[in-house]
Amino acid sequence: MDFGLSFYLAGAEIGLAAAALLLLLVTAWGGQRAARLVTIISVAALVGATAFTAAVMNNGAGLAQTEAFFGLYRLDTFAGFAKLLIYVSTIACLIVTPRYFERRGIYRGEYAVLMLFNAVGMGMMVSAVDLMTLYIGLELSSLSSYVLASFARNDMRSAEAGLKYFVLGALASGILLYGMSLVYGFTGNTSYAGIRAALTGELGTGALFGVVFVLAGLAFKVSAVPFHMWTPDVYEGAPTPVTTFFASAPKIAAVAVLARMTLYAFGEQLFGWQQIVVFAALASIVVGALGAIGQESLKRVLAYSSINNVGFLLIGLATGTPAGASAMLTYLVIYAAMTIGSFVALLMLTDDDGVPLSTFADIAGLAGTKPALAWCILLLMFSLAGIPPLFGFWAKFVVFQAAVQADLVALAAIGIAASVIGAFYYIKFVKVMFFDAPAGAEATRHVARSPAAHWAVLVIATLFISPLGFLLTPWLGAWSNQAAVSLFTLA
Amino acid sequence: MGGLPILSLMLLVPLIAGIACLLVDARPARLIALGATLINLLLGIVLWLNFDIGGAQWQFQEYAPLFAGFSWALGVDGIALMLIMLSVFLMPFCILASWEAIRTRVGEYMAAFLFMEALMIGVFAAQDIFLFYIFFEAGLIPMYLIIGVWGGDDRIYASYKFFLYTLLGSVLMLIAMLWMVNVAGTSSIPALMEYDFAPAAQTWLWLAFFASFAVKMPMWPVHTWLPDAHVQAPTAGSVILAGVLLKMGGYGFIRFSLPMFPEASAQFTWLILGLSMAAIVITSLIALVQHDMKKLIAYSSVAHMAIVTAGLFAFNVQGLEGAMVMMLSHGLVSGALFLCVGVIYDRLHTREIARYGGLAINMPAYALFFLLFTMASIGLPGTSGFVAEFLSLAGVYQVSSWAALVLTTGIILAAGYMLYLYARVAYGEQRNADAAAMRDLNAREWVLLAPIAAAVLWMGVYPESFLAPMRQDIAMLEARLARAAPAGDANLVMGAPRAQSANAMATLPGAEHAGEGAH
Amino acid sequence: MIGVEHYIIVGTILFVLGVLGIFLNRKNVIVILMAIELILLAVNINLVAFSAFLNDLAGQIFAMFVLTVAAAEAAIGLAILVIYFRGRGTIAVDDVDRLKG
Amino acid sequence: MQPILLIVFLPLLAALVAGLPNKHLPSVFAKSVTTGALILSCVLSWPIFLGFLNGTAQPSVVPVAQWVQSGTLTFDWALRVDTLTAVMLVVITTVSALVHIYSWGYMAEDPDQPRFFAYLSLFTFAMLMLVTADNLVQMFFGWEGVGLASYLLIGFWFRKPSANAAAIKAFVVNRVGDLGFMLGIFGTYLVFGTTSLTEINAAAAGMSGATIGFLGMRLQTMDVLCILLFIGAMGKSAQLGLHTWLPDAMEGPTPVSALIHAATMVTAGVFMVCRLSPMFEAAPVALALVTFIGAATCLFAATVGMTQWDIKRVIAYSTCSQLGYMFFAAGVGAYGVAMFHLFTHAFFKALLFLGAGSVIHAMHHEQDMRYYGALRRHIPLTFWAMLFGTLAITGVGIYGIGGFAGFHSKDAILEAAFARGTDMATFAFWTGTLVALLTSFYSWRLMFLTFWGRPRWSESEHIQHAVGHGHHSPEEGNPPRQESADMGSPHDVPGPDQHEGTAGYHPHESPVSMLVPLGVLTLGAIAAGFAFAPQFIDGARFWNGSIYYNEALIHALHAVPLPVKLAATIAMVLGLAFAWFAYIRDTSIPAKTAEQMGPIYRLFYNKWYFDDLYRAIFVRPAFWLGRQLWQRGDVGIIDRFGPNGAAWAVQQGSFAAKKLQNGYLYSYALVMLLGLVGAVTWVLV
Amino acid sequence: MIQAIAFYLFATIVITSAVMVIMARNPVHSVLWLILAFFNAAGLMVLVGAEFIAVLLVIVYVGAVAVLFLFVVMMLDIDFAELRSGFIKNFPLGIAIALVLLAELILGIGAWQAGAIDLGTAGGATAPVAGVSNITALGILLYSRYLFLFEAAGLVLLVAMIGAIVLTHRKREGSSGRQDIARQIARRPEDATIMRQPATGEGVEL
Repeated sequence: MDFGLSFYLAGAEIGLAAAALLLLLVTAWGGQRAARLVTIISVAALVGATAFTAAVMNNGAGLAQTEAFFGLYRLDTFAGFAKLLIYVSTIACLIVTPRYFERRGIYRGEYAVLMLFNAVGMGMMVSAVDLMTLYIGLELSSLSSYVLASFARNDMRSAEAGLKYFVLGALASGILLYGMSLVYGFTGNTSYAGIRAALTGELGTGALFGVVFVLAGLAFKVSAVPFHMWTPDVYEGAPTPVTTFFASAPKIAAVAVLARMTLYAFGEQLFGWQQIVVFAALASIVVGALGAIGQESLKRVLAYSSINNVGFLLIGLATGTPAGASAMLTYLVIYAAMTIGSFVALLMLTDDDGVPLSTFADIAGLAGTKPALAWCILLLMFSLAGIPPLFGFWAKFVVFQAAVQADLVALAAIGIAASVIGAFYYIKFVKVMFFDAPAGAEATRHVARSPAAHWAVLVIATLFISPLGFLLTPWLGAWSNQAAVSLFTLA
Repeated sequence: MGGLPILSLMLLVPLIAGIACLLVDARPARLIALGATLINLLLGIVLWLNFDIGGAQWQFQEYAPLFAGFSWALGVDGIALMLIMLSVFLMPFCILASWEAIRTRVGEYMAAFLFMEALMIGVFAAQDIFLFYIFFEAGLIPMYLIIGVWGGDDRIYASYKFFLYTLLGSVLMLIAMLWMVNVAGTSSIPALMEYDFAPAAQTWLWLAFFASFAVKMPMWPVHTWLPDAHVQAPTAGSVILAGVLLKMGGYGFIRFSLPMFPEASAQFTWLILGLSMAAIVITSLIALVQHDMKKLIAYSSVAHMAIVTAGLFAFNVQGLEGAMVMMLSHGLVSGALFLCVGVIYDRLHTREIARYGGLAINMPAYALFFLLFTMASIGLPGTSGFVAEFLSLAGVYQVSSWAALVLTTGIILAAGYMLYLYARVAYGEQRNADAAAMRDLNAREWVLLAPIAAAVLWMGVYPESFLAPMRQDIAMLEARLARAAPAGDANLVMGAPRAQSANAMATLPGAEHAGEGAH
Repeated sequence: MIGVEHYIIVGTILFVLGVLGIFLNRKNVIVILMAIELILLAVNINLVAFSAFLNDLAGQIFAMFVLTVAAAEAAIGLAILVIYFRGRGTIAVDDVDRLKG
Repeated sequence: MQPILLIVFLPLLAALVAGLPNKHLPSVFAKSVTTGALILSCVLSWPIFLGFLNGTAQPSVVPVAQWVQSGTLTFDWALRVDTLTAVMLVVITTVSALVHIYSWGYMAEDPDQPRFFAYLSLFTFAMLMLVTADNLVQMFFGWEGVGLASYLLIGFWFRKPSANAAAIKAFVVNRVGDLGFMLGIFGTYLVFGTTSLTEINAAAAGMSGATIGFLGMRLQTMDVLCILLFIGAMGKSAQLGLHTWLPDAMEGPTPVSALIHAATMVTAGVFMVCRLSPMFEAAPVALALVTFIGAATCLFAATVGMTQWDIKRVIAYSTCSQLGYMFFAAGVGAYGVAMFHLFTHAFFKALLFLGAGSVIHAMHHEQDMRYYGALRRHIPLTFWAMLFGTLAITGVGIYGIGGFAGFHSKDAILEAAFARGTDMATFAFWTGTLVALLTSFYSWRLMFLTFWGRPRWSESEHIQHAVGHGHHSPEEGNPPRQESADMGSPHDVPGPDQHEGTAGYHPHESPVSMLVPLGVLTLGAIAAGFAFAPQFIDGARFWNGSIYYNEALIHALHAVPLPVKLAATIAMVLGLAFAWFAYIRDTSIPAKTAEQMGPIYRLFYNKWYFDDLYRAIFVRPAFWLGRQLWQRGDVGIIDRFGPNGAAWAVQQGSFAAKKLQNGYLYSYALVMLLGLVGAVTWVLV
Repeated sequence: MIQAIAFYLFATIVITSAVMVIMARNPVHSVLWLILAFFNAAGLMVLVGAEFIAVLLVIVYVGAVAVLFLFVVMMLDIDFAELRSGFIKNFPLGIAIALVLLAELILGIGAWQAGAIDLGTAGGATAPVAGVSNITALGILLYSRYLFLFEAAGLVLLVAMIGAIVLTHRKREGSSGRQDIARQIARRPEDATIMRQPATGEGVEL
């Protein structure tokens, strides 16, 4: 075992962990005053990790060895792809954070440190090719997420969100672990390669149960129906920057883990899990859409929207083909942009006192008062609804294309028909902002000026999902394809 | 055209102008919009003039591969050319119609229309099936905004209904397209038009496309979004909705359903004819009892579109050409009728028929135009509507005399509701002082109505201008359909001719000449 | 001889009891946390049993990590519980229902 | 430049030039332009007609422009001139020119004269397009064009609701006929592969044995086509069933009634049947139908005409009735005779209408004959004109010597019907003879009521109005029809008169512009019969193949027994006698008769309840159905269960989703467990 | 034989204790039942030869986690009278589903067929080294093969620590016990006291 290579491959995680430890010290000494500094350095660390990963990926073609630590860890194109996405999302989430907490006087350096640890955990997850690596990474990420969810500890909603997230998350980990124990027992392996090798041919019920439990545990992490119940409550209760984060990076990591688990570790047992994923996909689309309708809280709508989107992601996964995986990754990228963009827009919707405009009634007639913001939200919403020519359409398009190519026409048809229900609440944003007159006293609620960081993130996200995004499709498609292929061609 | 990418240019001009409109004030926005639409009209005329009738099927082709089996493929045949012309012809009128009527958020309004124009041209010019879908669907966004932001009192319901109805119709089509491209291995529309799908698959594909186009047309019974959308939309919105958007459904049938799935089309002819028959009777009767001018015209649109669908599924040249002419004619006529409604709506701000009356007294010029378009709408010979109706129905008759009979009752009912409308608006005593005080057309309104009137008459008297570019394409389509075309119910059986005329009187002197008639 | 299935049955029963403990309890969140510990215990029994019968130490290593994480989880869980109690003055499960719909 | 081009397009040009500036130019401009154009057309038409009369002219077709070419279905704009066209040309242009001239006087006070004259010219253009058509579609163009002009002219006084209603009715009822016509054209194209009249007529005989599927039935091809086309003719020519619009069309100004609803447009149906006579000759069932409908209309309209009070309505029903004659003439194969009656009828019916217009003009727009009387001395020129018209329509003449126009044509029709000898023809003959009696009766009734007896003017509201007296309600239950109430009166209003019944009113003879046309038409009514009878009836060479000429029938026609030849004359005399008894000798007879024959009288008086019937089975149900389909169908079913239903279902789903998301940890855990158990069960099973 | 008796003893007690953990009305009792369950689980582990894990279980769980629980239970000062262990309204459904799950698991895993359970085959890379004690064997693996995860597990604990502190630590507001000598010395009686001479019948406004 060449530890040098292993450390090189895990360089991003190691570097981030080191930065986090260092910043922990800075926080301990600097206290609250150092919070901004810590955030900035954290962002720098993440940028470094991004650059490092990109660099490794760049010469990844010549990289003969991608396995590290005795086959516990792997940095292939897939992992790199996911990590880049995770890091970029985390950066975006981190730079829009300080303002929110500072207005409440509760900003602390630990926030950034926890985000870094979270990033380390997510990096481990997507690189995991062993159940134990997966578990440790997952818990590292989850535990910091629990804390982040309750970070506004004086806000009862935040605390409740943390509590719910924790209890259900722990239950889900329990289910996942139980499944892992069964898989371990019935395959004799914790490494994916070993599991894949053992799970060939007719499968005993014990191993099958293991697979089901593992899927259930991971379904919780991606908030697929029926393991989605925590999502709306936690997303609503958690501080908005944290919600932004939850809806992006950890979800990306969880989807990546799910993909590697199903497509590689359980890859020989496609028919064992395909039906379950198909069900979860359709259920997520429908329940996500139904749940969002009738909500008054903007955050809750977006929470349901993320459930809805997971359904489409899972359609890509359900194909079990490289094309499907590639489509899913493409979707993931676009989803990340859309969801970060829309949550940041939400974050920008605060009045001068820092009180968020949290309901539809609050943003009535926004197009008149804040046209730029309103147009950005409009584009984001139509994109989420998958209406061409916005880039969100492309995401759905590739996913359904993959489904059709994999002969899952019925799935695609039902899925896309159900997406129309989703369009209902996305266009409600547009309706409220553009068609409605500002209602009564709320009309006078002035929307505060947003910091440049918010604008930057919002504009980048909006440009990305605008029709201009189509210009990126050649690269996006190529990368997704490479990543998907690497997923299927593990040594 | 010397390699000038004229189609892309036609897409680009309104797009850029639209973005510009978003950034400027009301007045410059109006001017930019008018300028851009006029430039596009000019480009359209250049396109038409350079179109080689009888030449290659696809002309002005542009091709740039993009990604993942997707390509920027544009090109027109005669059918697309005519519909593009319709779009660019109507757009300046839409801008002009909104010149004074729209006072809030003018820049955004003009931008929405310009985007709309780009998308419409894109729909008709796209040669890649996915590109077509993108343009087809994207039109929902500006139209949703146009209805929702600048619409009437009940605009929310109407805009939602419009958006979700048409979206639901379209999404299944996307799945069908994906499947087709997967099977055929190409996303090029011309190539797919040549591809023979297995008949069993055609059935499902056809139904998926039908779901989309039937809603877009709209066919009974999925038409109910249309009256609401029309009533609530601003005048120009109604014009573009009736003038061009509805044509996308017909264009879809003629471009996709018929050539790509001939067997399935033949199989479902009874469905189309049945729905068309139901539509024409039911919506005409409904139009008869409307109190709202726009709603009445909207229902009449449904009836007219039924003639289009019936004509298309007649599987013969007359039916197809009639349907195409009907689309062009209805685009002009219903657009003009909505403009006519807009003219008086701008003055009195009501669409209630009962509020008007006797307009022929104080607005004779208006009454004349209104009369002309009314007559065109009911298919008076000499106007475009007649050529359209006549050819379509002549085509349908060859397939089914029942269908022709029922569809032809449309000419009676249309006369009933349109003349009833006209009589209530333009004739009779002046019932309200404010209506009686309305001034006749101003210069801007003359500019709006006169060119359309000229076009309507031109199309009625010399439709060859419009038929000629399409002739070859229709002929090719008919040739492709020939293998599946359903047999007509006429089934003429020749018998031995009778020896004598009916009134021949052989027993009388001079009978030897009787049988010859007067020859 | 006690076969592996005996251990697995014990583990399974413990697991189900743990799950039951989570959703049967409506008065006290702490008991829920304890139920989670039961689930993890069940997993550990499984892992150790499999490890022994597979003659493979990976299971035991895994069990160690599970123990570690369980401890960390307990700490975080209790911390969240504490701040929740500070704010609301109750840890009754029935009262954790501000977020819904 | 072919004269036919000028003949046809001058009126169009005139209509545009006169109509488009509307009131921006003085009305005399419009009047001069249109009248001038029509006179020119008329002058150009006669030589063509005379050319055919001499046998010097040959049929020709002048192509104008391409119209439609769609696959094998092609039809172009072209002007066809043959004998049949030439006959129609002179009828149309002559009557139209005269009506234009007449309207100078009649419409002198109307503010909308440019519009009126433009419409008239437009009508003339459309009618000329109809008769010069070389193919069925152009004929349909003219067909619909005259319909449009008719619509516009009936609704000329558009402020009146009744005028609007009548205009719409005329258009819509005609459209019912057009439905048949269009289907007929489609079928003809389907069968013959062309719409060219020449080709169709040439090929018709060969198709006589063919059968065709139609509406699921298998029928004789030519019968189907001809019946469909004949339905079109029925609409335009106001034949029984589709006649209801014609009496109402009298809402239009009287010159319009004369031109459109008597002399020209309504005869288009007859023209069409004659034009397509080779086709009809291949369709025996259709011909029988034509004969029957013609005879039935003939009788029906006459019965109604006997009971009406409105002078224009009487003439309108009379028109209807005369058209019936023409149709059954055509139906028995005597197309030349039908055309002859069309020709003579144009003169005397136009004369009657214009005369009636003159009377109405004189009586200050009173149209109810009950308020006329004794006008003989007041408006003598009109009286004489009307008298000659009546003599013509009733067919006064002496066998072997000659008579007024109607004598020649009507007798020929009856003789043809008798000579044809089939059951249907015989029925037509007897009906026709009876109707000759009725015609005589109602025509003389009109004359006697109007020109003889004592003045009954004082009861007329119009006249009361004119002389400035207070209003008296017109007779209950029969309100007189009103022409434009806002038209100014040309009459001086003298002081109260001593004569009872006149209410001090002095009818004035019409101006010269109105009397000249009357004079010209009087000449026609007197002379058109004997002048042209030989050519029209016996002129196989004259017709020169433009219609199916049944020489055998013509021979038989001349050979009918003497009683048959005298039948019409006898009937006429009887009718005159009855009228004289009832309206001169004992004026109480009509009321008594009406009382005694109550139900029949009411049936006739109420026009056989056709209007009520149609209102009950078509108009009201259409509106009712429309409302039902809208409120119950579109709104109540489609929207309710469609979009709104879907929205409701989604809403319910959303409620359910919200309810599920109840905020309780244990519920969430339970759902997760359910999912888990579900998945486990799924893989286990 | 002894092994079997021991197994059944431990198993019974573990399960009984687990039942009591979730059924006990008093959370303190629950914690105590939990401790009992852990002890007996440790016993089970000893039976299969995983002594180190067994010891770890006792040390970590009983020594740290259970005590932490007890600590929190006591600290939160909960009104135990009120905290009855009530059950949710769809209790029967929950029980039924849990039983179904249990039955399925036991059936499915095939554990009812004693001895017939079909375990996988271990890869061998992590097989215990012959003749080395359990703890040594684990140690060898942990510090070589699983070094990365071992370190990462440390991070997990660190995160837990940070989290617990971030969430629960609060600065005492106001007089948080810090002594300001200078201020204390500078304080004078006249700053601290006010003389008032209220009229009879009127109170003092403080």
